[in-house]
Amino acid sequence: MSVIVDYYNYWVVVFLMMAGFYTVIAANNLVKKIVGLNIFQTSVFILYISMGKVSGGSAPIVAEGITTYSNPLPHVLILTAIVVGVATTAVGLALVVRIKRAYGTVEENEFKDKDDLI
Amino acid sequence: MFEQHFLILPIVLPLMAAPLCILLGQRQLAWLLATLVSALSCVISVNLLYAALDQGVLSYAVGGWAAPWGIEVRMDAASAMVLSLVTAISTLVLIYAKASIEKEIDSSRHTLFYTAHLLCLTGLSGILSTGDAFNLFVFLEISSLATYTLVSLASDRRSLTAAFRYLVMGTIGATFILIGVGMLYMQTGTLNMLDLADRIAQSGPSRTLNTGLAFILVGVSVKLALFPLHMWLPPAYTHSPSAVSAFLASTATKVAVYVMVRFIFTIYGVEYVFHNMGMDLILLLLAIVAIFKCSFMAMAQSNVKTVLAYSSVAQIGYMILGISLASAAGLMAGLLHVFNHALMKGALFMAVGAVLYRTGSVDIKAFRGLGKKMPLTMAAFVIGGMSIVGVPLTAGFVSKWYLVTAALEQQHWLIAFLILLGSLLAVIYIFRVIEAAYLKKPDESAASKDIKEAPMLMLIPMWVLALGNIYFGLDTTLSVAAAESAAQWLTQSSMSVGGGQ
Amino acid sequence: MILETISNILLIVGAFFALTGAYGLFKFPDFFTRVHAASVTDSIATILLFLGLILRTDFDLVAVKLVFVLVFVLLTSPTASHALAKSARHGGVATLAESNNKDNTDG
Amino acid sequence: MAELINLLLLGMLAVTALGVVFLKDLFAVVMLFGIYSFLSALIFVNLDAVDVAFTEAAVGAGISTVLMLGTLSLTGRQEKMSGHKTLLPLLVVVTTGAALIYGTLDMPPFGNPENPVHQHVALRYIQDSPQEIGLPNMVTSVLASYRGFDTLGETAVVFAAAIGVLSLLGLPKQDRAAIESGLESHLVLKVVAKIIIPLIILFALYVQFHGDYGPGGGFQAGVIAAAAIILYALVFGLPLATQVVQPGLLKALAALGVLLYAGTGVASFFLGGNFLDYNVLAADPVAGQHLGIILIELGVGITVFAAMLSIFYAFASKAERKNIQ
Repeated sequence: MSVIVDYYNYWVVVFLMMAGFYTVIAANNLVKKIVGLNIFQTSVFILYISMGKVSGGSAPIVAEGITTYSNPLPHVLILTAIVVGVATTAVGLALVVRIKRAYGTVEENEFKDKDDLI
Repeated sequence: MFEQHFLILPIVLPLMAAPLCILLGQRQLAWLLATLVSALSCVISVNLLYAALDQGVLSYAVGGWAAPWGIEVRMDAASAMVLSLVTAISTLVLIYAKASIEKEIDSSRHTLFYTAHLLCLTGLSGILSTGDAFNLFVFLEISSLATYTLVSLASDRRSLTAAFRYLVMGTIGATFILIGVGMLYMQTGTLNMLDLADRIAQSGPSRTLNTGLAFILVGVSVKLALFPLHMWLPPAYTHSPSAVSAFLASTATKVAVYVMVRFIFTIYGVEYVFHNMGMDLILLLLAIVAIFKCSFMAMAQSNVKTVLAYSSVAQIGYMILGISLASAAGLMAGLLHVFNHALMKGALFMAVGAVLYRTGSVDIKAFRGLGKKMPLTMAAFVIGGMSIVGVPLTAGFVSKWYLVTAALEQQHWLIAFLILLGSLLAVIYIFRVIEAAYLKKPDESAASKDIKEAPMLMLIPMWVLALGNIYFGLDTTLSVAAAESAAQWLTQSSMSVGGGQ
Repeated sequence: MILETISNILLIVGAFFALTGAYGLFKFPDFFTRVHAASVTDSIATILLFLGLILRTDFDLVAVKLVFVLVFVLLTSPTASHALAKSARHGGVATLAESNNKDNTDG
Repeated sequence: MAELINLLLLGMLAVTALGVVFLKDLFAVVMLFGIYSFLSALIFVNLDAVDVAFTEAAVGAGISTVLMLGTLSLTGRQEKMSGHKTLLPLLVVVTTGAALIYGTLDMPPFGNPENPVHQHVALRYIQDSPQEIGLPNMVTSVLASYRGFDTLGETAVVFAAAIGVLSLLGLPKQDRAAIESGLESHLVLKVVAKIIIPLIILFALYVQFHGDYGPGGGFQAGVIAAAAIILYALVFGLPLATQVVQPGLLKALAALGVLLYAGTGVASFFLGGNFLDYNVLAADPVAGQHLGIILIELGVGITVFAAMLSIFYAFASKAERKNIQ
């Protein structure tokens, strides 16, 4: 029982990550691949934030009467990672727009019929 | 007064030059600035290399905060060696790029090309210098984003799909590394590499650390295109502009190899990775499969850039093979091959780029008769090709020699034999191109008659690298000393940490 | 004490309206009635919930911030509903009455 | 109670993620992703990460979703076929998931204050940073000072993304003839937009300069300010927006922000400190830290604002051109 209380958070996060990961590698549409990538990354963010939580703690902003704070370091790391994520998303979507213009399609299986693999 | 800041300058200089390029807005000025900054970084890096060989390790606390609370920039022989290599190649590629991109990239995007190149250089220098596991991820992403841009700059539409595939796989790899670093942090509470090594040695193996290692290794393997995660590399190298292919082939994957070395030897330690988890066998098998599968793939291609791209994946196999031997000699051979392979692939891709510049094609048919029309370019190609094969008196021979010696040192006769057999395959795919250039008759159409030698700005960097192949094949003092000291430093620190258990 | 009771009542009623809004969003038959249900959540439920929350503060900076948020939501949410409905109309989505008429004439 | 809310939110996340996997309507998929982002922002609040929640809501649910919708308008909203190769991906995913579950089994338990994560490096941030840096928001202290080098890298990433998108899509040309566009008939929208756009910009400034004391900072402020202009462009049309905030200016601003950040670091060289050492920027170390953090947060804010807005411009200009054709 205590195993479940201790780890349920991580297990759900693993499920979410894998849902995103599956979407990236199995989706046929390039936009959906990017959405999957985002879901994958967001789930990893939840993993990091989960490890920074202290039961009974509060947000790491100094306030009177509070002695237990959650760990600020994972928050900082994830702030950076979120920015990296949106940067990748923007470039990826720009590529999708260009691919649509150059090939007329964004469906992966339709490329294989033409001259390129993706 | 800047000596104590030398460690950070190879990162900060290109980082500040990149936005300056945008502000200058004029492509000639941007080129000049980028080349100068890159050359300056190179001078500083070589300086650092000598300092690192002298003093062992250099450290710099960014923001004045001591590690592990702040981010530390650390330089030892291994990082200084690869950093000197990367900055040197970057400078040569920038000189080469000026002429090369004229024909391959729309002129309105030249400033963006130089900016992206500088950002990529920033990222690579950052990866090589940092002593912090998360900071490494950030710089990895800077270099990756810049790389996706660089690949997609070519006017060929296939560069778009190549860049997209690279982006998806690269981001998955980076996210895997992020998961792995998270697991490390979760178990140790720190991100500084040395501190991590101490705490992993204290706590001993655990499932979380094992999983973390697995994820980091898979993530890095995507970045360094280890078979079977190499699928992004051939299209990316084939369809990107020649200057970009030359730069990426000789730096990006090399830096990824360095990251793998860092995680295996500095953070986890040989004991943990190879003895407890048995990673050496997996890496060894993948490396050998990579050498053979991709050498055969290289033989079947008609696009010379694709030939070279598959050859890169095969050569990466040699580097990983050296690492997987788990000995100082093997690691040293691996690092030496990192250095030498950068020289040969740089020269080869530059030669192919020059052919593209003059003939407009990189198909093997376009090479027919070029031995007479572009003698200097093809001579550089031959030197680079011989180096890949491992002909004596070239740099490639030196690293293959050390690799075979390292394998024999551990009585791995079969591995030594396979390394030699792999070189034989390289003879075949390189010789196909050389045969076309020197032995086949050119087609006598009107267009092919005015093919001339490549312009000076392309020939000079190409020949610097080609001569580098010969120089480091004859005089091995610097490269071998650097690789040896790097390997000793890495295995020693890893052993001493392992011994602390 | 009294404040807390009032706050509780406000919060419960607010939550009730939020729930009905969500329920309506699923149950109502066409686009426009659904927008109507959704805007119940935006307006009355938001007002009640925020008032309930304000009563729970010490009437300090937090209360002021809550008032700001409330004003902002009251400005934007109805506008969003309006824009939705108008675009739907513009794009040719028929109301319930219209589609009924159409069915009758067709039949 | 907090655990219960957490569990509920995680459940909703799981449902949303499944929706993304199985739905074929890409518009719905993108909307579900926005919801996914919002839900994870709620989880972040519940797990005490207010700064992260703020950013996730602004970026994931805001900018990313807008960009995805913009892409959809150009590429079509239906995924034509899927499941052309489900077995291998499923195998890969199950293996990876199994490896992760295996890894979790001896992880430090969730929320336990004895975990190594809370015992080592983080202690100094929590105990000493209010004195060393002088700011109540520890996240800002760590972000801008202890790990300021990471944040410099992050700014460079945003800049790199802007460069990438510009090289792929290009910036819109200023076209005075096309000024009469936008949502002409939506009078209510126009009036309300006029009221709230100044408020949004005011809020962005508040977030920018209050980030030292509460949640917020340069990144969030930059995104919010960009959102204000994006709203303007949506309601009044892209050509008018490019008159107000010119694309060329944005390019320069994005570069200037990076230079401001790195320049602050270099200034420390000349004052005798290490790179990004703010202690030397003023006579008193704490005052120096404060000055340094304000400067670099400003750099981050400027770059993020300019980069996000030029990325939006690039996407929007492609959409507009398509509509005209």
